[in-house]
Amino acid sequence: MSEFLQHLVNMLVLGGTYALLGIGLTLIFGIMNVVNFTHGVLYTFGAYMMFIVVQQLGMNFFLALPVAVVAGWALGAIIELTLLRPLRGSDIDTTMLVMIGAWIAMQSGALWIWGGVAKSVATPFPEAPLVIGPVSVSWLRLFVLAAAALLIVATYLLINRTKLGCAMRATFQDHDTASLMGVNVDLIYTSTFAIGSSLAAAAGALLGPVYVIFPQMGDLAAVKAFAIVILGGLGNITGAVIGGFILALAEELGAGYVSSGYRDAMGFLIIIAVLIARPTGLFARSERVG
Amino acid sequence: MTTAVPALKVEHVAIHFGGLVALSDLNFTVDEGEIVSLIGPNGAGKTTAFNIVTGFLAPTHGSVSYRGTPLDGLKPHQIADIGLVRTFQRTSVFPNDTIYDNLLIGLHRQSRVHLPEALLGLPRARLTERKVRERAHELAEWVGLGRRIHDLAGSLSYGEQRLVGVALALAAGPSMLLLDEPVSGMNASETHTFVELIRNIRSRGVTILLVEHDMPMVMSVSDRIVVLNYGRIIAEGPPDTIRNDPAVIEAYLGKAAVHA
Amino acid sequence: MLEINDMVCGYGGVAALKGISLQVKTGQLVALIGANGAGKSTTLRAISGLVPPSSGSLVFEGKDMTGAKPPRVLASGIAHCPEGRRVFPHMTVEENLNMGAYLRSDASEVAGDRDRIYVDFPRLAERRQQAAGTLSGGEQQMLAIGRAMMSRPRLIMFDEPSLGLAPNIVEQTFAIIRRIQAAGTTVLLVEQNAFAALGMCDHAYLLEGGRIVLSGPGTELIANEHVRKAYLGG
Amino acid sequence: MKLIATLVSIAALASVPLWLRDPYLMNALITTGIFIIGAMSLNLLLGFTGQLSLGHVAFFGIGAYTSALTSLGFDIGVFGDFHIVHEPWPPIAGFFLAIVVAGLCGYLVGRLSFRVRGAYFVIVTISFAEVVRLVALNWVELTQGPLALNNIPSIAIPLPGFDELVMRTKFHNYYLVLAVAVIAHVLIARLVRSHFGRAMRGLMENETLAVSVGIDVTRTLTLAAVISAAIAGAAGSLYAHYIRIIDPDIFAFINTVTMVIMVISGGKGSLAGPIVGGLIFGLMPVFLRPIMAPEAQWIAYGGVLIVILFLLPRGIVPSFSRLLSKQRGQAPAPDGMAFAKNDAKEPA
Amino acid sequence: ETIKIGVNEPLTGAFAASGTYVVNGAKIAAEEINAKGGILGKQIELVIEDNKSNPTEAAAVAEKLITRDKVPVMMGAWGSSLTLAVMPKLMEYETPMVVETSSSSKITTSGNPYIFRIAPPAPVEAAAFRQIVDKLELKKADFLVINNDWGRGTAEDFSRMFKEKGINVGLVETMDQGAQDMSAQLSKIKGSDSETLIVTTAVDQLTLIFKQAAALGLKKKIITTGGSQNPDQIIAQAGAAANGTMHLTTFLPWFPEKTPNPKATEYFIAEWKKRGFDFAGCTESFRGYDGIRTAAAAIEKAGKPEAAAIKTALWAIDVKGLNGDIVFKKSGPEGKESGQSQPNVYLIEISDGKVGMKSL
Ligand SMILES: Nc1ncnc2c1ncn2[C@@H]1O[C@H](COP(=O)(O)OP(=O)(O)OP(=O)(O)O)[C@@H](O)[C@H]1O
Ligand SMILES: Nc1ncnc2c1ncn2[C@@H]1O[C@H](COP(=O)(O)OP(=O)(O)OP(=O)(O)O)[C@@H](O)[C@H]1O
Ligand SMILES: [Mg+2]
Ligand SMILES: [Mg+2]
Repeated sequence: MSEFLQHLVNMLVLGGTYALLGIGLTLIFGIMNVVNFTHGVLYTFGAYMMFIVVQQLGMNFFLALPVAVVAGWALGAIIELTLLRPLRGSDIDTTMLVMIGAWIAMQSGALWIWGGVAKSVATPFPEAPLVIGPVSVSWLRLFVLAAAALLIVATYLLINRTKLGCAMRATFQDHDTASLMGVNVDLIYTSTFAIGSSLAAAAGALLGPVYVIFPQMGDLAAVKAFAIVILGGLGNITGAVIGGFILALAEELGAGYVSSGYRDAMGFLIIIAVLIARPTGLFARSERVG
Repeated sequence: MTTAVPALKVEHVAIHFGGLVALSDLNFTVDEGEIVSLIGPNGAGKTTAFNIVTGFLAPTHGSVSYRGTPLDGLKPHQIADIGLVRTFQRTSVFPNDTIYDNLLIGLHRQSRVHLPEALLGLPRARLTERKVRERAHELAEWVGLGRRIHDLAGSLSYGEQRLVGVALALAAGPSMLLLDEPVSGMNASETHTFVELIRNIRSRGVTILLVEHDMPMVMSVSDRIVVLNYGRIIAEGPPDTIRNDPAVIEAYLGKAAVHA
Repeated sequence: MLEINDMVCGYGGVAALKGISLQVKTGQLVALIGANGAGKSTTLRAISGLVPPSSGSLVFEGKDMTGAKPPRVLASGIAHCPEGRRVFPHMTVEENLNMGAYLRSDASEVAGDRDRIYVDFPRLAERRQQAAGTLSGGEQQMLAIGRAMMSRPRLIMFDEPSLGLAPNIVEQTFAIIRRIQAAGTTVLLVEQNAFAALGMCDHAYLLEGGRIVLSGPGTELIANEHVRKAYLGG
Repeated sequence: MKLIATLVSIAALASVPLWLRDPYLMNALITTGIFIIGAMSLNLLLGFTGQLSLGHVAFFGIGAYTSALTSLGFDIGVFGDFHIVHEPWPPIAGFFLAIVVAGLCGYLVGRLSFRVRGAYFVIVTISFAEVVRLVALNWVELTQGPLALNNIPSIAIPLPGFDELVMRTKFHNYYLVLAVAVIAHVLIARLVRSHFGRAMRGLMENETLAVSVGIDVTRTLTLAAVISAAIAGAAGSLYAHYIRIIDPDIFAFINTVTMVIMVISGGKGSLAGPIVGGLIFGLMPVFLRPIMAPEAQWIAYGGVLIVILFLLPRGIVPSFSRLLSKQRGQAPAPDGMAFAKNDAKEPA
Repeated sequence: ETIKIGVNEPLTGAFAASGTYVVNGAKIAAEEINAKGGILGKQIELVIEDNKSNPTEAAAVAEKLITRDKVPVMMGAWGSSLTLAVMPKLMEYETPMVVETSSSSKITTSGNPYIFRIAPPAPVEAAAFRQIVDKLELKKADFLVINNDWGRGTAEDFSRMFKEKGINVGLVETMDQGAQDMSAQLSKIKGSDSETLIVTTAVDQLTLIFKQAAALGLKKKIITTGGSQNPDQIIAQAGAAANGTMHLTTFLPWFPEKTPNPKATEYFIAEWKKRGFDFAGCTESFRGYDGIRTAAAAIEKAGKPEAAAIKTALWAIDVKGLNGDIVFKKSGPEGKESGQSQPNVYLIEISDGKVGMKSL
């Protein structure tokens, strides 16, 4: 029983980080329809930003977080302006491949700059965990969970409650018509990609200190993010959050009660099962024919 | 002209989307060789009825049969195989292919050969290929797009794409054709030509179910009209009766249309 | 108010408009008719900036708008209700209408205008929270018309507004168009229902193969032999 | 015209071992050739049905494992004492079994693709590949897991009347790969030019419409998936018998990405696309290796990829053939923007 | 005119960090040898190629080194699957290779006479551990190992040895090579009744495991194996969470005086620091240093830079390596034996953020 409780708590903490990974990608993949292979790199970038700002420049941990987020935002904007804008209107596979190219190049760039040896970031949180009965959890992870929740809510409100969010959705549903409504679609493209990127960087900045930081750290994160976004249904923020927790639950229980070798397999099997039952994710958009 | 053998039978069909009842207890038949129009206000459920007949939606209640075969549970392509082919209210083409290739895709049912024949390029496969290619040219000429046959369908104007849509449906070789607002986006003269086209198709023995808001056209071409409102039939009969039905005028035609 | 001079434009090298000149005077209702593929929609797209002209000029209220992007065109007072509905499929009816007022910041008046549209098209009022993509064709058309009116333009362009509408709604839509004209909005109308369009317009242009071949008051065009034959079906 | 070009290219490729004496380059050509066969099979799915399989390496790997296990034999226990024992078979049998088994897996995934499309299909395929990888990793008794299967024998072709021809040298393997590639190419070409191919295109562009003219989605997609997977399986078998060791890393995502790069850069939906893209991106590392630092090689690789797509967004082959047809004065195919794009996928 | 030695290591991809360490160690060895006048009167030249952490590339690199650069002997290729992929090429071109890191027992047992390994495979490590295990008073141990040949091999060989020693074996959990979150496995282990946890994986995952174990309040004796732990990095990154952990290592850069060849160790560490590398990297890089010195010694003994002669000479060398005498013993099927040397194994303990020899 106490083991089960511990698994549940782990699931909550892990699910929060998965959800955070998912929402940034929902913006870019779900709403913009760009198969964004640079998402993992931006996650890595956010983590290295923390490393630089905290370990090398000696700044305060809490100040470093916004710095990493802003840097991610800027890098995202640059990627959109230089790589995606010239290919506007090309099909999704072409932009996907450009993103693959950028992923390969940027990841190797990180290896070149920082080397392959993992880095870590010191945090102001106590090392001793919070212990409640049979369950313990680290303070740092609780902080990450809280920060993730905050970012998720903010993103949700941005997309669903603001005019900018409305314009974003409109632009990617029909970009000509959106421009007829007076939307500056160029600006929307850049800012959506930048916001999605800054969320990825935020995830990296928060999780980098939890784990360790190395050039390929984003790969696994990106695969999980893609899975989460799809699990929840494209472009659906609530879906991405729930998808994140479902994946975390599948992995925890898979590792805990089936076999740790098949831990990730459990996650993927859940995804296959969900998609067979609901081919457009948990929160499908309503569609019609004719 | 009509042989009074029911081809399509729609019995007690109902469907709802969430709380919204789109069709309730719909009953009508279309006889072999007949032209029947389904009209009614926007959102009355006409396209939804098409979707149910052609297998794109499963009704909550009721059943549909064609020439005695129940269509329940059949997939859209199986229904097309039986000979029921539809067009779409929205323009619907294969945008990145030429008109010619569009029609070749449409001719799928006529071009079927076995996989090994196709892979080995056997004579029967070649002969079939030649035949469908000829047919594609014929069809393009027929809808008046012969000159543009090598243009991408996606680059055509709205009205031209609608013509391609009809040609595609014909390519599938239907015994019954369901047309969803075929002349929307055409002017009166083009509509006129199109009416001739429909009569022509019918004279080859194809049964037609038509959804259209162009009243002059509907009145001139239909043998019978079924009127829907809020998912129910409110009137049914020959054009002259419908034209003067007060309920239809109230719900649908409006005052001006009485003169049409 | 709007003046186009010798406008040429096209898609990927093929000219769809081969030198078009037309004028729309303030307060007028001007109709544009022509066969499928004549270039009517392209003309409207060129005005609203969706397709850039390769030559020619466009002047609106004395300002040169040649080559302006759609948001600037809209901001200067021209709204475009595009062909084929083009509603935002995954947004609700209400959100679609709000998008029409994207450039406006007077929230309370926007709400008022929206209610006005719900009164005009009660069908939409019943469907406020439905995803626009699941509306029926005619319902989407109503939404597109309403959405275009939400920006309170000084010139509004309709591309085949009657498309897919039931006869009584067509009637009502034309009444609305006349009403907004009467309220001072200039209208540029593309219609396949040439009879109706010519009957209600102040001035009309006939397009064929990317060129204007005839222009004059609506009544004059109705009487024209060629127009009768080719466009009015009689 | 096209036929002559094809024959000339094949003759040119066939002559390579006769004059190329550099084993390192030969090795690169052979491994590239194997990946090109994989890319060709991916192109059948991506380019002609529009379904992007980002788990395509699963079929490749399944082919490799099937072939390796057939020729090495195995002994697995089921239900306690009961054992399934397989004695080694000739590798050529493994090759054909690889095709069959991969094809069967293609059938499974194809049936799935009947339900999911687009991005959802992408994730199902990634998940499938991951699950297969994890099975290969954890089912140690059968696959040796991470301990790898090594000492895989070379393919030997029995020649009636002679001894068998053992494909041990690069010379042999080159022709073996070339022959399989040509057969795969011809099969795919015939398929996509038949009405099956048109049905695939129809589904790719506008599924609702395609279905309404009588095209059977499940059958068409399953057929494409089976043939595609079978060809990928053949490529995997060639890989196993050439490299002679496989471990679960064969399922690595980067291997799929390599195939995707080959297909899209060369031009998806064009028969020559994966070959051209494959030769460029398969051989580029060989030429980059001597001139720059390892990290820089990857940066250059990614950079070249981006530049090619900037210049030729449709991929190399389609962009050039467009250029050619323009020069010959044919009307260029305009971009279907306007309403067309809206109609393809979105609801009414 | 130089004598070439091929180096086939992962410099990009998943194993980039380790491969780079090994290459740096190799460079120190080459410079040292050259500074002393080289071998056979010639300077040696390392031809270093990146195998991209990818078996196909590792085989291609071997092909290039042998046929283009004409190296008579190679060192490589770090990971077991990389090395296994290279092995057919060694047979094809009859060129020997010194295997500096890979631990899979298959490498020396599958009948490839061109393989000479200086790294200890799991059975060797288990045998070394056997000598001291009694003093640790273990009763029941769980395993958490990386899911590859190395981790699985370790779990197998150590379990066998434990059972022989009457120590119970509890859970055997695995983790994927790239996995970052091991909380699920650790939670399960936390709930078991073992008092000891044996962990086998690379340094990054060890760091994560210690941190996550601390966060879960897991209080067990943790012993790591494999010799790639890099304790300094662990101390730097895991902080207090590393205290009390024990590690089986093959090299003792902290206590040069306790190594078999103190002078060489001191020299190596001095060079390493001089080049500005992280001290933490020593525990991996020394393998590259030893590997190149082994190859050089064989060339010297052979008297000519030719593959066949070097292969024969490798059987006859006796090099004082940083972690013991490098002498190859026969391993694998008769007539086709590979060479395997037996390095020393030590147990160290981290306490108060410092590395100490475990006093037994
Ligand atoms: N998938 C769906 N989800 C929700 N509501 C739907 C869906 N499909 C149709 N409806 C609703 O059902 C009603 C009937 O729609 P349908 O398209 O059949 O109308 P129609 O008679 O064809 O109208 P029109 O003449 O405007 O084309 C409409 O009110 C529409 O909003
Ligand atoms: N996106 C496009 N790409 C290429 N050519 C196009 C595109 N859109 C329209 N065209 C071409 O431009 C010409 C004019 O088209 P336009 O849409 O303006 O016609 P229209 O008069 O509005 O016709 P309709 O009444 O059918 O809507 C047509 O020949 C059409 O084929
Ligand atoms: Mg309808
Ligand atoms: Mg038009």
